[in-house]
Amino acid sequence: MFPVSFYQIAPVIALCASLLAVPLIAVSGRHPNLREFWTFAAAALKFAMVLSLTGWILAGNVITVDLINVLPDISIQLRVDSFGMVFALVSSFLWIAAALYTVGYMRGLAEHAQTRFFVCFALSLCATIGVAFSGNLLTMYLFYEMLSLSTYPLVAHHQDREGRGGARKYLTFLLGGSVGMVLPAMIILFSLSGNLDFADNIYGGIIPQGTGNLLVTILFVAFLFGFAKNGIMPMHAWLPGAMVAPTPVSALLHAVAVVKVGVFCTARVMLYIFGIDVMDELNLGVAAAYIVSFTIVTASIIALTKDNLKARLAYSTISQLSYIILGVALLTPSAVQGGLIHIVNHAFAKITLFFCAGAIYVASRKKNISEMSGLGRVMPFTFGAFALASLSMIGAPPVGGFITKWYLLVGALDAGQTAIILVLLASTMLNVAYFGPVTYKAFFGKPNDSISENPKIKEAPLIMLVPIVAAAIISVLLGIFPHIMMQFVRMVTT
Amino acid sequence: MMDQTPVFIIAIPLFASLLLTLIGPLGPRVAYGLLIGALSLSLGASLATMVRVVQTGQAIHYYMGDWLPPMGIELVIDHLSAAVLVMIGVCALLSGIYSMHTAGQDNHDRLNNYYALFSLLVTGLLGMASAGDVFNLYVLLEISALASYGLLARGGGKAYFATFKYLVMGTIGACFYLLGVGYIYIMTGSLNMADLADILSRESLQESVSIRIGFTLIILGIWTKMALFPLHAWLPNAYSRAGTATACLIAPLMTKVSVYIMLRMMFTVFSADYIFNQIAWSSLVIYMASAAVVLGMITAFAQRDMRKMLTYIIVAEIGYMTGGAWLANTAGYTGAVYHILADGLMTLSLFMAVGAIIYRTGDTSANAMQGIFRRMPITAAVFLIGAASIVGIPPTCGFFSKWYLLQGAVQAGAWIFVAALLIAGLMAAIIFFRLLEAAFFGNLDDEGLSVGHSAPHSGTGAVQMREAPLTMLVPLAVAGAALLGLGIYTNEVVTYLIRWSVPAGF
Amino acid sequence: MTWDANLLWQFDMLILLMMVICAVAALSLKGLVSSAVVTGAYSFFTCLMWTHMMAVDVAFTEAAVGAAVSTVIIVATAQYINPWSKD
Amino acid sequence: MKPFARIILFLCAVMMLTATVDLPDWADPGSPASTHLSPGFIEQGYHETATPNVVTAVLADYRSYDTLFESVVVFAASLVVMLVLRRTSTGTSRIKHFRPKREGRDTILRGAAQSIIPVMQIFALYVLFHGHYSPGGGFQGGVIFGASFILLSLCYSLKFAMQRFKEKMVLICCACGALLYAGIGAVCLAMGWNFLGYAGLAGLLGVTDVMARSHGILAVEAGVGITVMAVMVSLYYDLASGGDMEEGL
Repeated sequence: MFPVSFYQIAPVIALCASLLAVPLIAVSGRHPNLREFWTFAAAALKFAMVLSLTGWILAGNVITVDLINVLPDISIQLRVDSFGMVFALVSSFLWIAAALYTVGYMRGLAEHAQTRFFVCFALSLCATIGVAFSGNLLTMYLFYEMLSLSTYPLVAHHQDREGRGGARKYLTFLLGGSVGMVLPAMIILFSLSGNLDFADNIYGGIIPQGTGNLLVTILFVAFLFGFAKNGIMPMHAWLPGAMVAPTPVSALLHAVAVVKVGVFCTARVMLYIFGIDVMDELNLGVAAAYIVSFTIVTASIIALTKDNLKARLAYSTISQLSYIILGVALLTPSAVQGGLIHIVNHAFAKITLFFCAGAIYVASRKKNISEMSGLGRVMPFTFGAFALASLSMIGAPPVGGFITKWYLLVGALDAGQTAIILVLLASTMLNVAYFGPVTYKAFFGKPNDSISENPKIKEAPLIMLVPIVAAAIISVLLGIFPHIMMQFVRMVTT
Repeated sequence: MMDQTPVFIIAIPLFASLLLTLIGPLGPRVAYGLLIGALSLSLGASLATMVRVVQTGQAIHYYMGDWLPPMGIELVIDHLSAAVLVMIGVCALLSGIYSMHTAGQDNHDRLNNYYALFSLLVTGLLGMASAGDVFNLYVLLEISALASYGLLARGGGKAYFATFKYLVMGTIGACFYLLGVGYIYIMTGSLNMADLADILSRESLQESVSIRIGFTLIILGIWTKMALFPLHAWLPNAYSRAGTATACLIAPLMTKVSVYIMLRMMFTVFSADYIFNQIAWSSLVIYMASAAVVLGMITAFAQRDMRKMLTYIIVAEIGYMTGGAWLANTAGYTGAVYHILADGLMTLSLFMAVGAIIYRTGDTSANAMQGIFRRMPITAAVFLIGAASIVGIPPTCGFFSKWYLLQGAVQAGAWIFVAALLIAGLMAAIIFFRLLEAAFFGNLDDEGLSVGHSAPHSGTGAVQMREAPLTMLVPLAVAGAALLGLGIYTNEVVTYLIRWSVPAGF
Repeated sequence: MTWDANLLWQFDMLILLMMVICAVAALSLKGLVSSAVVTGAYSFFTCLMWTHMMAVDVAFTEAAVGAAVSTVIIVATAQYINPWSKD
Repeated sequence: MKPFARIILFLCAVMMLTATVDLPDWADPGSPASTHLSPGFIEQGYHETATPNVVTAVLADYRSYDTLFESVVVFAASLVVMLVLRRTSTGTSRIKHFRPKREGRDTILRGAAQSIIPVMQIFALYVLFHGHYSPGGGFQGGVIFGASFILLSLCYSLKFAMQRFKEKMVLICCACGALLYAGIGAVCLAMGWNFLGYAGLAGLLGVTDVMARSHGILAVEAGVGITVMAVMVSLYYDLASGGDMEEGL
């Protein structure tokens, strides 16, 4: 179809699309429509590029592009494989959705410093694609750091005391984790193995034979907690704190870019640096599985206690992210597939939930769940989407989350970890417990005075509603037609 | 012509400084022009020499007065010195251009003499980096030291006392160095570095107490000059009280060139084998370096004055380089050398950025940073890049030097140094984050939040953008870009320059 | 001119002793100007020492720079400093 | 702090004394310093530079690059002292300082100075230009010459000396001496030899290479002499008057 050289260029274009948009957005700050045009153009270009690669990757190819040789033995290298492709597809697609929604949100609230906002948004998407397409650990680290820094102004957007505290916590955890743990671990790894390239398959890893067990374990722990974006307790504390950001940012942080990058990096390192064999041999997988199980249950319980919708969603995110790592840590093919497909399922579901939270805020200025009683009657589309996404989180068929749960349960059975099965079931119950009431109250609760007496409250603007509904529908579609994404995920495990 | 380039590097700024004292009546513009012209030509000669070194792959020897060493004096420009020469040239030229507006602040009169010293300092540094003779190195060390005393004292007021302390310490350092050279001369009868290396490698001298004490004295002298941790007390006050133009020249260069001398002495005159097997202090020095790194950063954290903070960061950075050099492996050495180049640029860009902010706000405390992102976006961006480089965030060059240093420390099993580097990185992150947060939010203390909050909402008219003058802004931007460029071209720098100079025995 | 280490060793010792005395005196004297003068004396003995070691040119320089010009310059500087200050 | 300083001082002394154990004997003809390079200088020095005084030959030719920078060190010192001390505005209140009264003792002093200064200056020139044959050279000659001006100003007054050797002139001399030295180096460079390769002067002077070296040495010694002389005077002017050039010691 295309000459091979196209496949060398496409990942670079996908990476740079948003980077090129940065100066354009910055320059056209005075003309909002033009500025938004650049965002959409870049997003569309990026998605098109990623999409154009799918066929080639599905055919079993792996693309590697060397960008710059920064160190004598390591280069900044892009590598497109099925694993990265899943993530790239999701994030580049959701950028379009998020961009649409953001325009509506920012204009709806007449936020300040919108240009800076869009610039940082574009930068963080560039970093996200960079992580998805990175060919070795150093490249991944580079984009990981870029993401941390470029999302800082987004988190601190409101520039008030809360925004500042949240952003400070955000950067402290992320930089602390990456500089304090990932960097030394990476260097020790480099000293051991002489390179940082990801292995060709998920079994072997690159750690040479004969490395001391203790050292491998230390490295594993450093990577597991060092990628603090993955929200494993106790490195999760930044996530609720970062809640203060505008909702599109929360959606980006908690559904697509940031946390998924954390999880993606963790999974990448587990599978392609350590390899299933090593993790199995040293029981690292089981250990990690129990660590994240604790996170799953604890975060869900905390979510129950939160009345602020976004805070509840944040703890839900912490819990759900650990599903992904749990799947990978169980080390059986089904579990790994379940974990990876959850990257997709959770992304769509959670972005829907956050979009809904934002839409509710724009329409009614309400943040707390207890105030939303009866709001569903006024905003049926929003809450309908919310209900669907909740189902995905809970894992009820036919929504995408079901697929995840299924594979995870099968994987846990394969691995013979009964305790993990119990954790999954308990978590499902907890999910029902904290998502159920929101939808129930919104539709069937008694509207309180502020809603019934205020005729101004109606659905959010169309430009916000479209992404919400689209994301919710895709969430359902992912449950009905899971095989599209599963193709990629299966390729990872074979 | 091409084979004369090594001498042009040094002679051009020397002539410029001599001429500058004579052209006072022609006015400051001419003096400035002469200085910039000389520094550019010198940089050009450095670049030409570097290209030659890289192309031929071997060191260039330039025999002064056509006398063959060891009887005569030679300039030796190998890969290491070529890299350092270019670094000095670039930093000197940028800070020279930058000085147009700031030099006049503490030199209402006699600007030409100020520039003469400026040029003389650069001459001394360039001469040190290209010297192939230990005594010649001492003479140039004295030149740069004298010039730096004069320049630093121009800060006036408290700068006099700080400089006096520096003068005393600097003189002690230089005396130690000279005494050490004296002992070594008595034992070997030679002053030429290559010749010395040859003689010192003889079996009989390996055990000699005098040689050992000579080496000790030399190293102690150099450590004093480069402000390694317990001997660093003179540096922060001397550098932070100097005028902006002076600080931008001296802070990036003086200590870095001293580190270069340390490397020269350790690996060219003495050998890696002698240092690490005969003397065997390395574990002690690693502890000192680690202490320097951590304590330097902690003290920097405690500062409210921005320039003082930066000077303590220099103390910490010296610890990086010393530690790297004494790790006794290729990665550590590469890290140390690369960090000489990287830290020169980092310090330069940070000092220039802070200088520009001080120039506009007149405030040296951290309060001056408030709202800089809105008022001086380019300055703030360079400051951000410099900060990222000190913290060690890719793709700035600071990341790569830290990479090599950590790699070397891991390979050498120097876990204390690994820990120190990591702690320092995190501390630096906190230090700069505090400033950048203020720069971003536009306020520093929590009480003033309401004011700061209203400003961004009230539209663009509230804060007016006022960057520093173009002569300050351009070098600033170039330095910032160079930080990224050096980072991206790390591979080239390491492969074409640093790899060649890795001492035998690693 | 051959060198005999035994010849005049008493003279040698005397000069060295005087040098030490001068050095200690220069440090311990209260008045700055007197310290400066003692430094000059120290230079003079150094000069003798150089001559004794047959380094005439160094002795020459020491006499001109150390004993004469430096002393004058130190005295010139000392007059601006409080002569009874502790440092 | 004081005991600490003493400990450091003591340690340094111990270290240096320890080192002497290993040193060759005093003036041992078999020591490395006497056997490694010195024979070469002594044997070839005269044939290569036509300068009987080996010290001068080594100083101003073999190691002429060092000497250039040594004179620049001196030049830098004067520049630094001037930049730090010299002030243009006068009349502001100054620190009161001890100034010896001159009345009543001038005649003898002046008489002595009158007779001694010309001799000093001639001697200085002799030391400078006879450096090829006897101990001496630019540094010594320059210092003696400078000392003569210092003596003049001590015995008469700073003003009196400054009328004869103006401050501006002093500064020009400081730079010109070093410039002469470096300039000769540059001329050699222009003639196709290396920097400071005095043999390059042969073509200009119409003499052999060896003689050219001798002449080159003479010229650079003159340059050093000028710089050192001017620097000594400049240092004295600045330090004695406290930088205002009004009144001195």
